[in-house]
Amino acid sequence: MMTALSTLASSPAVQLAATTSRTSTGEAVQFWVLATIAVLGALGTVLMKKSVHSALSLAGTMIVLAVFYLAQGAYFLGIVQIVVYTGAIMMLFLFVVMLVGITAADSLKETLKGQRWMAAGCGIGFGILLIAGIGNASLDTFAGAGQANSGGNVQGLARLVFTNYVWAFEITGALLITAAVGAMVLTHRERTEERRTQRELSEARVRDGLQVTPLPPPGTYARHNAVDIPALLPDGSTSDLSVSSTLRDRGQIRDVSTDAMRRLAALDQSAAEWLGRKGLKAEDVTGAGEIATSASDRAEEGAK
Amino acid sequence: METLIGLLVAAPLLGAAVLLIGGRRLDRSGHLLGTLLALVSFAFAVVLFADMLGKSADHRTLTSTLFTWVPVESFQAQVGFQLDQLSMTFVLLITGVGSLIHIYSIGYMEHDENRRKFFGFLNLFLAAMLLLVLADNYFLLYAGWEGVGLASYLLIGFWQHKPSAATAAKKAFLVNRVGDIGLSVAIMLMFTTFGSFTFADVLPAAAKAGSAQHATITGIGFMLLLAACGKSAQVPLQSWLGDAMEGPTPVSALIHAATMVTAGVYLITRSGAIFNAAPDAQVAVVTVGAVTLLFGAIVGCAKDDIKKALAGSTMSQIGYMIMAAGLGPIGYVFAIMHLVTHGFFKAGLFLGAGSVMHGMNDEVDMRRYGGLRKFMPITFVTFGLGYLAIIGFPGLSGFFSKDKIIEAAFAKGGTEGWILGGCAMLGAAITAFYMTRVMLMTFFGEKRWVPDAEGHEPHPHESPSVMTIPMIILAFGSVFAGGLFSLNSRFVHWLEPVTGYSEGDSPVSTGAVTAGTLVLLVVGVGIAWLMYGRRPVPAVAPRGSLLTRAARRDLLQDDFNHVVLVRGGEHLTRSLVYLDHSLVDGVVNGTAASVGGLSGRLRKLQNGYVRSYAVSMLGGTAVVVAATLLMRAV
Amino acid sequence: MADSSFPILTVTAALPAAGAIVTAAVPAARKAAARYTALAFSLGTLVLSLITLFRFDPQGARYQFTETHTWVKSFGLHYDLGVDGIGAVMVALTALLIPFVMLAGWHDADPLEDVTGPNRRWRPTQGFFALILAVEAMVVLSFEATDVFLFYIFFEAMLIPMYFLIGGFGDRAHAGGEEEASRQRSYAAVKFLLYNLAGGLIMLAAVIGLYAATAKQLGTGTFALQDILNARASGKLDLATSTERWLFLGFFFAFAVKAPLWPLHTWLPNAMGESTAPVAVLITAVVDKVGTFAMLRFCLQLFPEASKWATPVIMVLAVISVLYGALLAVGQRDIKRLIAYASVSHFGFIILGIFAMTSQGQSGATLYMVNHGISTAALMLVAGFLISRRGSRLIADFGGVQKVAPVLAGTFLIGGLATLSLPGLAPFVSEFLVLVGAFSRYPALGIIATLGIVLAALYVLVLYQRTMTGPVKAGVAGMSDLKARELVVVTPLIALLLFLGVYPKPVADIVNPSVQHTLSDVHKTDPKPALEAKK
Amino acid sequence: MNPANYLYLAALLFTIGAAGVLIRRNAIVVFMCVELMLNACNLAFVTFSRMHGNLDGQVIAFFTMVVAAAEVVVGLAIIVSIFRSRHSASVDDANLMKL
Repeated sequence: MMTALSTLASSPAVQLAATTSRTSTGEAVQFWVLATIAVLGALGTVLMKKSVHSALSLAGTMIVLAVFYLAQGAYFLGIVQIVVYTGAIMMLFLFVVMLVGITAADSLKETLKGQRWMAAGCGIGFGILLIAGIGNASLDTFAGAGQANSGGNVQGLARLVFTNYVWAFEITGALLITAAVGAMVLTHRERTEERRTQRELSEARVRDGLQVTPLPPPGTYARHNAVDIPALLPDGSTSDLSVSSTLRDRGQIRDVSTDAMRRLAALDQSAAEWLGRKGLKAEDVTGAGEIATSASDRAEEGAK
Repeated sequence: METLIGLLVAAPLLGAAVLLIGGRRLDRSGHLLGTLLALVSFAFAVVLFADMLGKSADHRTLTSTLFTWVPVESFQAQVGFQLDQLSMTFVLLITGVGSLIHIYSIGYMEHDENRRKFFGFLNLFLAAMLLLVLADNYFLLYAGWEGVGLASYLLIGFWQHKPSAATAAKKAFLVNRVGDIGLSVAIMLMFTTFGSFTFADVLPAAAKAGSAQHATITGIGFMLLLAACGKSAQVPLQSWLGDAMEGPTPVSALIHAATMVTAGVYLITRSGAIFNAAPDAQVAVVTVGAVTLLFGAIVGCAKDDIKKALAGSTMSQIGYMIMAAGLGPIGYVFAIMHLVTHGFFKAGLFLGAGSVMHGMNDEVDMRRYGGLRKFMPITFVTFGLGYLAIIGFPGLSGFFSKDKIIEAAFAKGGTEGWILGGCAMLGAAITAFYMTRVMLMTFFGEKRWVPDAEGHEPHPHESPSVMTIPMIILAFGSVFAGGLFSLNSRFVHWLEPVTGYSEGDSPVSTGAVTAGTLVLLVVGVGIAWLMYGRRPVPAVAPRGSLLTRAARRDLLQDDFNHVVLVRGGEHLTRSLVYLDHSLVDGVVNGTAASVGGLSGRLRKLQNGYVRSYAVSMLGGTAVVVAATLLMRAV
Repeated sequence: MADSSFPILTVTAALPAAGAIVTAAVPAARKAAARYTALAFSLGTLVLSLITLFRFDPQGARYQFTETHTWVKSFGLHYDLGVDGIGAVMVALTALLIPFVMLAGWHDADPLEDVTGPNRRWRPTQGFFALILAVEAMVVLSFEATDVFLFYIFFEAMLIPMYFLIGGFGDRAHAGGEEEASRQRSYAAVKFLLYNLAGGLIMLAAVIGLYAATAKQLGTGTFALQDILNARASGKLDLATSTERWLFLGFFFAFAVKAPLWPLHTWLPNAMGESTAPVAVLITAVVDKVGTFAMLRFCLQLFPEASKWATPVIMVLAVISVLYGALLAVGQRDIKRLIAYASVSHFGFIILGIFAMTSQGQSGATLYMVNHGISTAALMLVAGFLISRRGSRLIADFGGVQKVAPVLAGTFLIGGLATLSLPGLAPFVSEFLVLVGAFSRYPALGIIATLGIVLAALYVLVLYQRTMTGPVKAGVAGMSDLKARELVVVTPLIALLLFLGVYPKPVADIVNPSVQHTLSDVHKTDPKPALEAKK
Repeated sequence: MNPANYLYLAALLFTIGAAGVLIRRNAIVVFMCVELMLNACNLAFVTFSRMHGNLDGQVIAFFTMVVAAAEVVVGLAIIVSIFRSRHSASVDDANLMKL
């Protein structure tokens, strides 16, 4: 990677970045294009409903910034931006999002009265102030990163970090370690009570009058053993307990109790047309009970 | 010798300390110790007196400075004594009469369980009074001045279980405090004017002060007069003296007749130089004196309580002294002379009254006496001699001293002189009247006493010798003192170096004054005899004329005080208490409440939602940025 | 001047602070141990303060036993200690009174047998004595601090222990019963806290303003009194008139609340009325003195011109305090509130003396601080004994005490006579000096203030008459006379009153030079008599 | 083009991020917005370093990244633990700051 950086340092992009007073058109174009993306990404971060999307758009903005760093001759930072930020930190974010899952907080509906207007007012006002501040600062001429990066950007940074800023550097190291320890302390959960044994669990189940026996397995029809088909109880009704709770919540239980009869009705239909006598109508057939009655009167018809 | 002066004060002070701190274990011997120390002090006084007589008239002043009391830059108050003829006179009077009354009290207070305390207070009084007359500066004098006030407070209220006594004591102290304002302001004026308040500095300076300081010195004079009024029970601050009779009789005799109440006279005489330099103040002084001598006399006529009658007479006699002192150099000497003689006979009279009460189960209403001369002859004789002395019977003390004052009053000259002289003579007549009245109602006529509340028939009897002997001695004093002093005007020469003396030229001859006085005297006695001697005295007081009724109520002065000062003061304090709670406190609490409300409203902003806090943070940041930008812009 | 090697001032302040910690650490069961520990520490402090007082050289440097350490360099914050004559005397007074306060409150903090339920254990002895020691430490430090900010810290910090002493250990002798009592207590405590905090915050603003001014003109800002004074003297620091006046007002307001000056006095009667007698003494005799002391040390020294500018108004307010406090004292029905209003009147005198700007006035005011401390302590503590015997604070509930408890009545009378400043007792000297000082500048005010002595006599004697004299009231009969411990408390105070009343010279000699320094700070000299007559 | 545009872009991104922090209730998204703000700052730093022609700006940006990493780690840990205890990642539910 160092070598890559050193090659970058000697590439025309550097000369381009090192030119004073005005940047090259190429950089300008690059800026305008990428800046738009960055702003869009930022807006996305703020406005996306799902936090996953926010995270992704933020990652986009960061990558754009990384490019800007590179363009301005901060090669090391550019790479670090991509590796550390976009690579590590954003992934951390995504992990947490996954861990926390969807919460009510994700809705963009404002609950605090006047919060949004205040926020907008303050934000815009602040932005205007900042931009005004930058505006009336005289920034026409600037010395490029050229001679700063002569001798290599990384080496230059290293020299500074290990000479002028060594103290801050050490402190930062300490900070990082503390942070790591802190994170562990915060997230580590102490098991407060003894793990409950099989026996205790079953006793509890009996005590609370819950289902003592194992739950029925799904798909107990001869032709189906799909997980989304509930088991049939002796009285012919279905037991939702036999289907996994997720499917239950999604309402994805397939009820197959009636289509057997429907198929029988269709058979009758065809038989009737064939024998030319009136039989059952498919729409009459609704449940097992009616099947029984229709079967009985068909039986008496058979007795005549 | 100088050290003796200090010891003079120290002896009774020691007594007071020992008796008051010693506690119950001294109950048996306390009174003896107190009396002993009083006598010791008297002995010192006599020694000093002898020593002083040995010196020439101009070198008789002794001074001794013990230590610096209050040293603050130019304000240097020394504890220093100055013993000159004037102080000497007082010292002798105080210690002498004081010792006698100590002895008398041994008998009088025999049955009181707090006798030790009583003697402690008496000693305390002696010490304070001696301090007053021996001080060589006004500041130390002020200490003694308040000290005697304290002693009088303690002794008037000695029977504290009697609410009337406690009230009277409080009243006495308060009225005296009003006078003390005068003294303290006078001292401040002296300090700011002369940068000092010692007699040695102030008096000469006042004497030779230019017209520039005239107003100031007049002011000092008035302030000193106010002080004198308070202490000497002069109008308008006389109201406390009558009530002060709540105290045990020896106290009335010593403090409220012989010594303390004359402190005002001492103050004015001592400050003669100032008053000489302030004629307006002198006019005020003589006016006060004249008014009081009539006031007291009139009050004395109406009282049926023997002690209150005597109190009125005291007031009036001190009025004479104050008036004399106000006359300037012509009067100072005679003021003091009358003070001394009065000290004798008035103390004698009070002790007599005490002896009468002693024999009558502490009955004070003269309408319950009568014909006592048969039961208590010694008391009768001594009281009678005192009576003759005070009405100015020729040849007795009162005659010499009072006549001189009347002459001096005339000698003041002009209409003023006539008015004053007239008042003085009128006062003499009234004195003769009310004293005769007291005499007749008490010792003559037939007995009028009745069983008291518990049904004890009083058995009048002569007092024990421990009480009668002092009375006899005082009687001697009241008979001969005056003559002794006036013999080739010895007293004048004695005091002249201190107070100064000038023969006034009287418009009327001495003989005429004497004659006139005697005539009035006879008239007064005659009227009294007609009213109380010839026909029996009614056992219950008749309603009497308007004046009589007013006089019984101290000429309505107390009512005035009550309505104006007491009621008014109560209302003032009540309203102030209310205001302090509602207004001063209310304002503050009100602001507090409003602030509380505001903060309550502000607290709504703190809704606990992180994001609204974040908004305010961002807003704040925006403001800061804006501020910085503006700063850069300008 | 004494050798500065041994930091005696720091030790004087640190000892009670350590004592507070040690006392608080005594196990709860060992109440007696806690008491004696606290007492021992306070006595040690007393010894140290007396050593300071005796080794103080009046003719020597203005501030002695000085200690200087930079605390926060960037803010010009110093740990500067030092005492002038006034400071030394005040420290001694504080250290002197604390042991008596403790002895008087010996059992105030014991658990109450008659109280059950939540209030059963609401006054732990340890806490009581620890808090008293904490107050002592802070007061002593604020008397010693010569750095404005350091002073401010302790000036404010002492509110906290006082708050708990008032609110937590209040007087239970209340007409309204325990609930009412605790309600009143907390009200008084909060009022005390709010008033003084308000004053303190305004002062803080002024302190910062002063710092800003120094920072602006000297380059480096400082809080050190000495630096500021030197800078002013050398002309390097020259406050604009308006600035100086605002800063002065900021400081003065805080001190006027603390010292209570009319109309900022209303917290005092509540605080003194609701707290136990020893705590009341702590408030009026120790803590409030910091206010008047600070007027002398900070207001006058830092802002001489502004002080002179404000003098007329302050003098008038002081005279109002004198009369107003006295009149309200006359109108009180509650013994302790009466004494509190009397204190308001006395603080009026003190402030009168300070701003009279004469030697007599200011020496008098300083002596007054000492004497008022002692006399009020005597009166209030005896009143406390009286109240604890009767279980009531209402004057109307007493009567004829002198019959059953003569010694108690006697000491009470002496305390009262001291309060009405009778010659021969200490307060007289100071009061007269104050009056002379005020009179020599403002004769009219001086005379009006003199009326105060009559009113003082009125309220003291009325109090004595109603409580002590007359027939013995029902609740009073069988009242016991002073016990040994109580005598140990009262006797020395009375002895001191007598001694300082007859021979105040030792104290005056220590105070006078410092007063001269202060006067020279404000460029004032005593008015010359119109007709110098001194030989 | 004037490289100051990078700064404008940074300002814009920063503002958007700030607004996001204020608007979104999902703690995770709020965190992302914070990251966005940090990145905007980094961009500004890098641009500054380019303008001044020295690498200090980049060093600071580097430190920012490190700190950001630490912050994210701890922050996400907190979020997870909060989620465990109150089954919500909404910042509004955590209004424990209220008295």
